[in-house]
Amino acid sequence: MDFNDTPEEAAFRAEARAFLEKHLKPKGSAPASRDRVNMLEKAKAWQKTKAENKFAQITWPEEWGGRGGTAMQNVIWGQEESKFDAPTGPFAIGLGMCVPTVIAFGSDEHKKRYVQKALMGEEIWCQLFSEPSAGSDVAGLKTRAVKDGDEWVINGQKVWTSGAHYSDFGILLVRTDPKVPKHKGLTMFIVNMKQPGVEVRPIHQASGGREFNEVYFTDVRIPDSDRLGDVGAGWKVALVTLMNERLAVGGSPGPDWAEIMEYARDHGTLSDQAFREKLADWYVAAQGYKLTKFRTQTALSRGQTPGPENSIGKIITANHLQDICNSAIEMQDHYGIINETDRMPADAIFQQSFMWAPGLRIAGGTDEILKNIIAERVLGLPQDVRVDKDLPFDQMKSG
Amino acid sequence: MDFNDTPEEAAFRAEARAFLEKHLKPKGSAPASRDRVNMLEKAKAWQKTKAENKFAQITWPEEWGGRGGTAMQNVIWGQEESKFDAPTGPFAIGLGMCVPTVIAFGSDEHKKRYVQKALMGEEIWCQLFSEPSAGSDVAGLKTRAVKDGDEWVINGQKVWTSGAHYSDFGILLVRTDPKVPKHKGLTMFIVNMKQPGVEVRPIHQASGGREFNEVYFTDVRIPDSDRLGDVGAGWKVALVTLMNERLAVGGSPGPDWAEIMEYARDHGTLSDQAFREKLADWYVAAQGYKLTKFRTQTALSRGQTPGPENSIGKIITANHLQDICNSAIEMQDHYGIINETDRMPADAIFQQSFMWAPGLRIAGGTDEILKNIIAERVLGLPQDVRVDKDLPFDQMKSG
Amino acid sequence: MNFDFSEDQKFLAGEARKFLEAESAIPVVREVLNDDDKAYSEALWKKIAEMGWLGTAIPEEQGGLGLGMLEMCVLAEEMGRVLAPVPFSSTAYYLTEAVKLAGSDEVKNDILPRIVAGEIIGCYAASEGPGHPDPASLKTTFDGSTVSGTKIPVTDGGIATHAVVLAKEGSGASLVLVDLSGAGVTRKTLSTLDPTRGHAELTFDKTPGIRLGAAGDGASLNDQLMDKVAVLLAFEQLGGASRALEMAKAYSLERYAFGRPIAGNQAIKHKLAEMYVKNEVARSNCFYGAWALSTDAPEMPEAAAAARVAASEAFWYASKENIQTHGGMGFTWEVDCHLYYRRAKLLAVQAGGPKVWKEKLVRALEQKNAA
Amino acid sequence: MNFDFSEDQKFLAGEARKFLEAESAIPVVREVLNDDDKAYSEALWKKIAEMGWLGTAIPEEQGGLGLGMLEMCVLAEEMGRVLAPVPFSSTAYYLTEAVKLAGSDEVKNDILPRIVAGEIIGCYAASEGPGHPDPASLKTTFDGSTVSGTKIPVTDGGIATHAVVLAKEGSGASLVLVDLSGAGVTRKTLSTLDPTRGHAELTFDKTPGIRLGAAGDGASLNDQLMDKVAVLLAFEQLGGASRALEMAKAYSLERYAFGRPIAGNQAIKHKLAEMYVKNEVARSNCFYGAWALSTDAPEMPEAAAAARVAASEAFWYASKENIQTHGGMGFTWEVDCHLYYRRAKLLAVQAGGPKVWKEKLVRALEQKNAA
Repeated sequence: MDFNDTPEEAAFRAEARAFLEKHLKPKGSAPASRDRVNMLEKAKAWQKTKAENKFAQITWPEEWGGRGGTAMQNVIWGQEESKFDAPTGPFAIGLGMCVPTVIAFGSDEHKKRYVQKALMGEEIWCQLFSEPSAGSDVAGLKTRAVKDGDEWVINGQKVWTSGAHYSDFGILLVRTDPKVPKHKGLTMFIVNMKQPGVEVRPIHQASGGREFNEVYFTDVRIPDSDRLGDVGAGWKVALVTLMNERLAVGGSPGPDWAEIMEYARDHGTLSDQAFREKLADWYVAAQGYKLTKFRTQTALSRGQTPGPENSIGKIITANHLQDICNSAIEMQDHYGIINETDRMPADAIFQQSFMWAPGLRIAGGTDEILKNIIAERVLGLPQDVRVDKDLPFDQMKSG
Repeated sequence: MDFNDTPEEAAFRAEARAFLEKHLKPKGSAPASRDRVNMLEKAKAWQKTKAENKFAQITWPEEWGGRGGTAMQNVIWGQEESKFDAPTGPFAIGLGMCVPTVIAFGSDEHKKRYVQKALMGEEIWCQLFSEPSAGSDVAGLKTRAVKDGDEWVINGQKVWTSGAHYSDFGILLVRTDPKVPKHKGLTMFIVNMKQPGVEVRPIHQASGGREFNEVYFTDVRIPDSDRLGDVGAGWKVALVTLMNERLAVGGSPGPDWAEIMEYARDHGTLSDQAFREKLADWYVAAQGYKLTKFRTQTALSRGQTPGPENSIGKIITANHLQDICNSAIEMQDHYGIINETDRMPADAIFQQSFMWAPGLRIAGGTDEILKNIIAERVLGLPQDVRVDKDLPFDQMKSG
Repeated sequence: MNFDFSEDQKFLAGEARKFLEAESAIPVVREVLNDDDKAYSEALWKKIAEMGWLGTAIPEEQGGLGLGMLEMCVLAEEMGRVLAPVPFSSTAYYLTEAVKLAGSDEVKNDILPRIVAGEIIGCYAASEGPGHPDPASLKTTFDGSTVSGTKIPVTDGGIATHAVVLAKEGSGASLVLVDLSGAGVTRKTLSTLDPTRGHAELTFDKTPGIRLGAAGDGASLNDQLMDKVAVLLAFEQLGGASRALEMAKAYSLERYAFGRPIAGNQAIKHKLAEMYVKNEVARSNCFYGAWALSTDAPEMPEAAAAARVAASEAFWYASKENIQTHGGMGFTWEVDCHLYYRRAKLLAVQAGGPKVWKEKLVRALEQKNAA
Repeated sequence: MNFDFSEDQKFLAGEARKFLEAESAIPVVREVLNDDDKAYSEALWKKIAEMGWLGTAIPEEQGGLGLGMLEMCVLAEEMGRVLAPVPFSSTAYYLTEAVKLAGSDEVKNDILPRIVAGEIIGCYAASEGPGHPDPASLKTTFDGSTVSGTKIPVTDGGIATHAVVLAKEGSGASLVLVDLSGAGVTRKTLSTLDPTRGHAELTFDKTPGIRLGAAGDGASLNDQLMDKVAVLLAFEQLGGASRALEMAKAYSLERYAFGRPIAGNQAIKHKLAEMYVKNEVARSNCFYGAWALSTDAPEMPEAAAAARVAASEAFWYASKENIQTHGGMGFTWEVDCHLYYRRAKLLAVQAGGPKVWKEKLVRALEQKNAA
């Protein structure tokens, strides 16, 4: 038992690190930029540089511009890149989820047209699945596609779409047949986000920010040739997309035990035994999550498929974050209500994450859905009773 | 807002108290007796004394030997009686649940035969609903009654029956028709517990004690005239029985915040801030429960029907008890594992209740069932999906 | 046994609810939320004064209605339900109770009638930085006639006409009444987690002030004042928690997933049942606090603390799990869940956070046990 | 990255599981449970000695297998799964590690081979009453050659041949090895919450003993010993917690209510998911403890504490909610749930309860941060 790289892994890590050091500054060496427009240009440039040096998609075959590397190399790359000020955000979903779906289900024309440009950072993709009335129950979505000659006409609304406003293309899941049970009437398309009828509106979040979007489709036309998979096979395609979600390799969602311990030490409340016991619990949970990822990486490093243990991640981290921020604010007492970065201890990170934490408990699967997933997929317990299982979609109750 | 009796309530309380002082010793004035046989005789004698003085069943009409009193008088009686060493246990279920069912559904002959004798403490009743495979789902019970001339022949097993070994009669819920959905095939009977074919076996509980019983029925014959309600109407009858469960009026299930606070003070751990915060939480919960009962009593005192607020009781107290006992044991560290009354602080009450608490979280409705009840009956949320709703009982899956 | 509000008090609650649902509906709250320059709803505040509510617990000789603290509790719960964006607590709890508790007759006769008339807005200025203010180590000083120092944050500090200031005087502490139109007052608006209520930093530079009570009695008076305020804030929290449960219930019944209302899932049912249990525990403890408050009972310290602890926990849980029940919708600015989440946090840390009140509670239990 | 047991260690785990499921099945546990005069299963103990397990982490020069602590962790988890009613921890963790840590060569050469041979049963005697024993205020004394005082409770104290005693020596504390066949030893059997393991009160009256390590080093040696023991006990707890989850899962799948397995209810599904999360957190922290233990890493204090805290919480939750999942059946003597509930409590308070280890953990974090 050790935490060392194998010789091969160490060599790859050194190579990755040398490349990163050549092109980027280590994290924290300069203040984070808040310039959104420039950020996009920088991200495109960085993506191009990575692609030209075969660091863009570690596990993709070389045929598609990847490195043909191992899953473990991908983890190592993620670890190293995350130590630098790398502007990767805009490409995470497109290259992580959308383009692999195009590769899996698209025609040769699709692949020629889209893959290389995405890899080189020239085009950005978004994923259009969730709808206002279809969140946990994604397959209950209502956006309609009606065939009209060689084209489909799309009407409806998507929601919580990251990066919709700067994306060039999207993969779009729509309902093509409302007369069959909900999972069976869905179809997946490639959609050009810059065409008429596509309207992107930022969502004003409860936390105040506007990182996500609503996307409205009004009589948007998509040629049948931009279909991914068969008509009615959209759910199968979507499952492949969702399975391609990258293995999370770090990136704490906000302040953790170390930050609140530092705050408590600086403000003289570290001697409070009640706080100390909570701190121990937070440490144990955070370590539990971090070390569980090491177990997953060990499986990857041994060339094995990781077990289900990684599924505990977001249930722990999201609730944890809410609890830590709440505790920090309560320790600050009345003063803790102030939400100004320049006045507050730790630049008000506890306050800001306090407002973000409720979203983290919902995004990408609510606590409740994640527990259901652990119960069903990891422990093998029965699914919930599904009253809508065999019901045609248009006879389903929807409130 | 005050905690005072109305003049009428005060007068009744004084009358009750005078009667109690005349016949019993205040609690704690003598060590509790562990003599089970004698206990039963004492209980019968006390019941007779109460009945002769119209204190046996406060709210029953005088016609049945009651006092014709108010629900609030019943609460006051319960409060006062609980301050004395009153041996009431063996009659709680019979007079609280079984005999009222006989009064509601029995024939005139039944009422003449059974009510007076029960009230006078001459005969004891038990309630026979739960079965090994029908706990939370009582209506899923399997004990069969088959008609044979003017009699029914009973075969099956009941479980968790309090007092079965000293009971003379029981009310027995059985399945008379397995071809209809489960709620519709049940019938209620009066059963003589002393007849051949009725076998009572004590259950060895996880806590070590043997307070409950299994009851086996082998070809037990019951005349059709001892049926309560129509054939197939047993579930309706059972609901009346269950609604007659007495309003809980005190009786803490074990050590509470005061006991653990006393322990902590005596052993120098009251200064631990983590303990202090837990103590505050326990106090708030215990007060919350106690004061909620005061709200219920207020409604009774005003002649109103209490709201649903009392339903929070056992969810709070059972988990609370487990948590307090666990904390007390952990404060005692390795020493806390010792389970000897003469060696341990507080006569090992924390250890003993630690083993009892898991049972309290199950008996009379599990935590999960109680939350369902609050959700459905108090908040009006939908019932769980019932896959067995319309299914004939004999086609139901039962594992 | 009479452990409930009276019919008259329940009637008042009903009337207050009708009024507030009409006059302090969410659009009124959002006007303050969305306008950084707005620290309260002036229109609502004016109407509340016209209703006479500000004089609820002020004696008739000072122009009040001469009702009692139970009526204040009833109003507090209703204000909490609708997140009323007005300086009601600052004026009718903190300032009014401080003056009633320790003001001279002259001060009472000056201040209380003007509170009733809606001419005065109060605020309470104790905090000076992170952590609960300790009367023994305050930096703000009172020299017998003027106050100097900085208080941050002060709820409603930007709009208040008068402040109750906790200041150091000699080796002790005093509660000082400061007319904020006096010399040497600087106000800076603060951004907080709850933008539906105004907050400011107040700096005093030899600002004239009148001591409430005797010199050095500040710590004890402040404790008494906090006990009273705690019960009233607990009722506001209870109102907010009750409303959050109602919102979660209503949404879970109308939101469908997998072909039926999400309210049919045990995960949601049990979550809402937990909310209900916490809310009932809070309500019962609040009632006890109200009883102690209205009767000046010796049980006041533990009753106030228990009400505060229970209500803080109930509102915290209900407000966060209300968002969770709403799913993605609950995390949008347009849906009201976050307003309750924000207010829950503000009310939890005002007048001392849960840790402060748990410690007060245990101390009270220790003293009772020792006595 | 190599954060897992090796193939050899996993093979050992598999073999151990097969052996223990055959030889230490529940009837073996219940023999000890139901017989007050039985403090352990002698037959099982003999077989375990024959398997060589007692020498797993004992060097070959003293007759052991010369494997490492990782192999001990693997065995500990398997012992925990089956609630093995033998003095394995007392002998192979406490006594063996104390002797390895601080025994002279003479002591090592005397004791360790006899442990391997199954001739010696160990025990650890520190507690003297309610609360965690503080090396600075022990009542049991060591005068350089004899021990006097009373230790209560001592796990396996009734059957042990040798005890590791924490005693006061001068102004400090020492760890003392006592041969229990020596003069002045009195043993009294104790009833405990876990009757599947024997417990006794041991009284020493000038009983000869040999100090382990230098005079007064006892507190520090005891800390080091507890860190090692904590990791091994954590693996036992992890084994118990894993088994409790398996039991809950199996029962919930076979128990029908309302026409389907209770495992289909979200209340049960989410309860078991919580168990799984806690167990995985415990497993990962235990692995880290095993790594630190096997490499003598400087991170040992926080790694041991985190493993212990996580595993105590996991076993507590799993054991109590396993009963709850079983409903009424889970509260019967015949069903095994209560055995895990009892063992969970014993393992949680042995070698210091959760509060003790949380404090150790935070102290370790403070020191690391200060360094």
